[in-house]
Amino acid sequence: MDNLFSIFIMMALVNNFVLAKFLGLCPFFGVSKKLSSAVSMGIAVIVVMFAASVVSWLLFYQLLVPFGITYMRTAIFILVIASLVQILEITIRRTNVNLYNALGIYLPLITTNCAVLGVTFINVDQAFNLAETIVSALGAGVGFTLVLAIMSGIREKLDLADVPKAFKGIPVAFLVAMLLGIAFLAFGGMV
Amino acid sequence: MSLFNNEKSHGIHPPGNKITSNKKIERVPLPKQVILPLSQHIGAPSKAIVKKGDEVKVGQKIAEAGGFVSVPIHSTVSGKVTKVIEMVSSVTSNVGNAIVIEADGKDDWVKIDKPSKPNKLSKKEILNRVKEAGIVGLGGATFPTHVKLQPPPDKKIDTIIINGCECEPFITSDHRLMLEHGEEILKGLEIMMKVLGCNEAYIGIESNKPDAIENMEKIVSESNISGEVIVELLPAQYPMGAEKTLLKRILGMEVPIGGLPMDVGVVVQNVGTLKAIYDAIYDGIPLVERVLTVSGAVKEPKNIISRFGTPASEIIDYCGGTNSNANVMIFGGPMMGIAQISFDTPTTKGTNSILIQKNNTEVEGNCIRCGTCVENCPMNLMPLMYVAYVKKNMYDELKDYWIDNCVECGSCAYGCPANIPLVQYIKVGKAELQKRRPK
Amino acid sequence: MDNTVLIIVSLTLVGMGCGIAIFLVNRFLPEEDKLLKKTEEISKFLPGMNCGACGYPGCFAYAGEIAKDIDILQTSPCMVLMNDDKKVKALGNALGVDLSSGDKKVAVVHCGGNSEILYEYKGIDTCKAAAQLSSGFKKCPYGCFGFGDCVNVCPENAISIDPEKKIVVIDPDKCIGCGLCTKECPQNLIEIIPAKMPQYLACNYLSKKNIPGRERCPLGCIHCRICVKASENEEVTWNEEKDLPFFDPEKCVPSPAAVEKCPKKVIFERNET
Amino acid sequence: MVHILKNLKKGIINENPVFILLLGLCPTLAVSTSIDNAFGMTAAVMFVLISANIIVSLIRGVTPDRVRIPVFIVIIATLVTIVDLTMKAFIPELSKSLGIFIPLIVVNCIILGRAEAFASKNTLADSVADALGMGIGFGIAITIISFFRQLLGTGEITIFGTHVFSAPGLFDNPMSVFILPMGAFLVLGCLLATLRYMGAIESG
Amino acid sequence: MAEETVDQKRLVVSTSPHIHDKKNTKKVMYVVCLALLLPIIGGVYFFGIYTLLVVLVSVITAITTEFLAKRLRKREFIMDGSAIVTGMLFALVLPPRIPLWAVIIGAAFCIAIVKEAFGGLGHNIFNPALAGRAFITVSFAGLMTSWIAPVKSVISLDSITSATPLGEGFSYAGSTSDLYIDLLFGNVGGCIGETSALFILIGGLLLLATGVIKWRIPVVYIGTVFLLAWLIPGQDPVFHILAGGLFLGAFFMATDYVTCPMTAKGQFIFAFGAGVLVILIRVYGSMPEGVAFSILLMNAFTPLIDRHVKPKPYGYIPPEKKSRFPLKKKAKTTDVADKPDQDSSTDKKEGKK
Repeated sequence: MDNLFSIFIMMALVNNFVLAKFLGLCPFFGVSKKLSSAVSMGIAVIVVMFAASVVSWLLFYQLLVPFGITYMRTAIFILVIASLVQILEITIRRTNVNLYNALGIYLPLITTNCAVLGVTFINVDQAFNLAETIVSALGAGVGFTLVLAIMSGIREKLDLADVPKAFKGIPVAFLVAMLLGIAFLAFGGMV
Repeated sequence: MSLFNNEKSHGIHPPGNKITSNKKIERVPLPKQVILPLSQHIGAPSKAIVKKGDEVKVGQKIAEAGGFVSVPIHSTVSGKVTKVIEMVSSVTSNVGNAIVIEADGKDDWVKIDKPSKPNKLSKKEILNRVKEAGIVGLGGATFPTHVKLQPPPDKKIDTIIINGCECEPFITSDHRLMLEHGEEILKGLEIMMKVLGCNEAYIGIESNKPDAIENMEKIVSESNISGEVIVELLPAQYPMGAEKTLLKRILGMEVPIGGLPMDVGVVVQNVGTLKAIYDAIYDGIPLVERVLTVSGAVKEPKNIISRFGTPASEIIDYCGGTNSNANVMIFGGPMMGIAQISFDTPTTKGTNSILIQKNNTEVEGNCIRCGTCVENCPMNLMPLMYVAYVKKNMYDELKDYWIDNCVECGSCAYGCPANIPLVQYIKVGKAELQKRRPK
Repeated sequence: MDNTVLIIVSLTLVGMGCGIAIFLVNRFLPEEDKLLKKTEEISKFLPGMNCGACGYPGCFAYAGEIAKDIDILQTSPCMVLMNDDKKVKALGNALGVDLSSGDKKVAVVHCGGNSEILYEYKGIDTCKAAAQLSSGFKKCPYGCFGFGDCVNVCPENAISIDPEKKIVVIDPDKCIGCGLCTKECPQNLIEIIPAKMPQYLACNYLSKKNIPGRERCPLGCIHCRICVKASENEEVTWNEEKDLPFFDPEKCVPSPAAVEKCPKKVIFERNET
Repeated sequence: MVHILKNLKKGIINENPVFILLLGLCPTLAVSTSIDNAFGMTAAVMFVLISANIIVSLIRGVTPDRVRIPVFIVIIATLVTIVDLTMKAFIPELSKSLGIFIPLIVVNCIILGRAEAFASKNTLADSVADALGMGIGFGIAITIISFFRQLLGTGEITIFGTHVFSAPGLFDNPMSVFILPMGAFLVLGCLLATLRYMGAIESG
Repeated sequence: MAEETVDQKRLVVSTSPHIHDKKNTKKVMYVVCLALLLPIIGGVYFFGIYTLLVVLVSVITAITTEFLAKRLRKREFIMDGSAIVTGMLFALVLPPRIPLWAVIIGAAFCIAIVKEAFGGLGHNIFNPALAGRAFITVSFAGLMTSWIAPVKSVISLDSITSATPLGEGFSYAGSTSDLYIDLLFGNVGGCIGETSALFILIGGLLLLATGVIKWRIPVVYIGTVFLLAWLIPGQDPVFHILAGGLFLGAFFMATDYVTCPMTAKGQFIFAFGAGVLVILIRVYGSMPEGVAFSILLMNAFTPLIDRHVKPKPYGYIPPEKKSRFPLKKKAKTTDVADKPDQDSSTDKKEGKK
């Protein structure tokens, strides 16, 4: 139990995907303009990360490892993620239009989100078992969502600020990310 | 100190400066010419019924109500209508018409229709007389009184609150009125209670007017008024005299956002209005004059009574003229009053004070989010957010912060260390929001 | 060689698995919302830069509104902002309506800006704020304040402030007639007119027949109607509601006589751009 | 010929994937700790980008619209696997320092974006020029960033073991923040702002 | 006649209110400066005159950077005192023997990156001084962890290396009560301004008395740390609140108007969160001191807190709760016609949120 907890903290805070690992930066800067969309995106990422991690874990240990073709993981994993996202998108689209309007437009973005692919690689590299994989995926997703929410809150506030023209938009977002990164160093060594 | 600061009623304590509280009300000589704007109240402007060249007498109706939320206007001098001009209203800042009357100096009154038994008048008759007398709320908001006295049938009024707070600095007109015309005010209240069919009334007076409290208490105890009338001592704090804060302070109730006091069964009325109701019902005199305070940078600050339409310059001259460096003239108090564009602006029904000042506007700085405005706001709003959003032309977001709830009391701007004119931003925001609202 | 086969087989298997899963999901879920489909169709044609000029939060939301009510398209500046006839036409084709943009339009300011100052204004330096204090600080209550609220919204930087007269000037060459500025002006002084209009009135003094413009502004319309009399073929008519001369934008007829005879020289000639 | 050059230039300057389109940020920021890494990453990205553009351009009439994206992804994934294995075999150290960012090229927005937006609609020559331009643009950007990060973070510039120069004051007290992830954000943020201030790129 | 002279004069018109409180930004800033002089005096007393040099260099750099930044932005430079406050605060959180070039880099970073790049006074997200300190800590880890023992002589330039109370190698010879007294008066190693809890307390009380800061953040912040340290076995609560920069952070950093929430409730959350983080970092993290990072982290949360913790406005009636995402019924066609309108109306509301 302790181990699972420390994996969660590790993935969510200490080795935060965005600030420490540089994964998922495109959606991080692209979708953090509004808090509502940031939270929607975060939820979508958590769901996809969870599903992708489980499926990729199964495929890796049931298919790739027995046959000794672990180097095929890149192709297999991305295929799985792409299909998962597709399935999720169709499902939401057909069942709940409001949810689709809130979440759906971010789903295609997730396909090319390296955070999702990254978490599957990390799970495999760290040789996590299934429970650990699930916790690590959730931790990564929660960490991503947390930082995305903080970032969007700050950017909404910056919308009202008198930011110099040269820094407006993305550059100042980079600076925020830097300062956030420094602040998140505080979690170092906690596990 | 309460933990979350929500229950405490917020407010500020600007220096009182009630320099005229001991000055008896004096009557200003009749003006040579009066200018009577057709829009002296909230609601539809009145419609002129006289034309250029007509001879009029004091108290003669010169404009009739332009709708339900509207009142007639009476001539305040006897003389001749010289012209109808276009002028910027001193109240609404919109361009509207005004009737100019040259006084003949005779001060001839029209025949006064004085009821023989004012106590026996029916509710309908009273309402009609109040309307025909052109009575509006004299506290400054100038809302037609007859409308307030006719709440929709589904809203039962059980309490009347009489506003004798006068929380704005400098102004003492209500204070003097309560001292000099207490009986009339109480009689006016009696009429109101009869019309509204309620038997509970509070007279709220701030603690910085102990003589007025004493006087009103004496009058109430001596009178044989039916129903319960309580004189309520209130702390001297701005904005105590705003309807909603007054209601919360006295009754502990809050008016729902976007609602009126009548939504919680209460009518709030200014003492000056009660005096006007008394005059209209007992003496049959229409609203042609009022008490106002002339204060600030004038040689002899005074409480005076003057006819509507008198140019402010004549009143100021009567008070000895202005000090040399004065360059601001405000109708109303320093917190919510409206700065006027010229000394010749005529007084209207809503003018409870003429305040002369030297301009002291300072350069607007950056908001440092100190939270003073949030702390000062009597409506528990976050005024600094309005500034931020209006600056960035983001008007839809204003609704998330309940901008419509703002009463523009100016507490936020008064305390702002960065000298940000918050009220102006709020006014712009409200106007833009109104413009963008789907019709 | 075993490996090669394995690779091919595994990749195929996974691919097939995914394909089947998508197929199944596709097959057994209910029909999708028709409106959504239309919205997506429309959003393909929109600029996609989420500028918010249309008044909706982002292009997708705007597309959703159009899907419901096509008329919105006519009243929004988006089509002009796109500035691309081909795209506009394609959108029109997709929706089955004619959206041909017609003639070039430009914005003009109905003020010559010569009114004197009435009082000293202290406060926020935006037009919207100034307009609220006794109808502005100039003697003419209808004129341009020159704080430039419109300057900030112009996507083409076509509006500037004349440093001498302190009024806004619109560069007709840069102006694309999107109309964003018209909404910003609290005095409603900016109007979108066809670029080929030969003249316009540089005054918006809405007279109520009481004070002629000349008392307020040396360059104001005095409602003398000489322009109407001077125009022989009714190029100029009188707008009774505003009490101002009216040049019909449908006709766009030049009226050199009106321009010349105006005693206040308040009818400005403009060159076609 | 002219428009091939134009396509080439577009990727390097007008539509620089990093500075202007802000695509492919993850590898740009993650591996730009040293110039070596920058070169290695550029090489890998360029190979995948050019090959993907060639293949996509060749099959552009054949693939049905509905499965376009999955097909592209599979193609790119295959190419990335090739690169990954090659690098592991020949330059294991570099491959190790680039870590999972080599396999993650698969989701690099530049590559999928170019395949989808350009190669699937244009001829072979144009697509190659476009890929070349984008690749060079990416390379230039990542090299500039890694130059600053390496210089400020270690106080010296070394390229593949060759010492180029060292900054006197910095070498004794290098600002290690620039080697850390935060430094990447700071460098790119300030770089973008400077470029905008000088008017080299348009302000957003 | 009076009217004629009156007519000549143009009146000034502005919006109400026409009177103003005497408080202004400049005064607030200078009161903070005054309060900060106390810890500076303490620093000079304990660590020698060199620390005064550090403070001066930091303040001058801060002002110069602000001036240059305003020049670059073509804005007017207004000496409102905020740069002085930032410069002083930054110097106070540095080790006593830090090289001056590091001070210059740090102070320039504080103003240029953390403050001006975000829009200047009132727009920064993070506390400039703390962000600058964190930046310098990460950049020059070696410099920022070389502490010296108090020299208690103004002119001395001695530097005997010593660990800070929260550092790993810290050991104290005397009794616990002696340690408390030393911590209170500042007779321990540490940053220039954070050794003497007493001096900071007096400065903080000055701020409280003048109404510049409110009691909530310092009290809740220190209280939370005390309480948590008390609850965790093996920790000394008194030691935890006296050691390190907690007092400086609680009175001068966390209360920074710009970067803390505005509402009373928000400030409670802010201070509580910061207190929890301090204990987390000190007890479980790898860093010895957590005040700077705890405040920085809570600064990041401030926009979210401000957004969600609004004061309940007068007369507010909470709206009825409605599901944001009602599930679409599996109905075939019957209600398709009127469904879209209903859906879109909820959409619109969401979009505008």
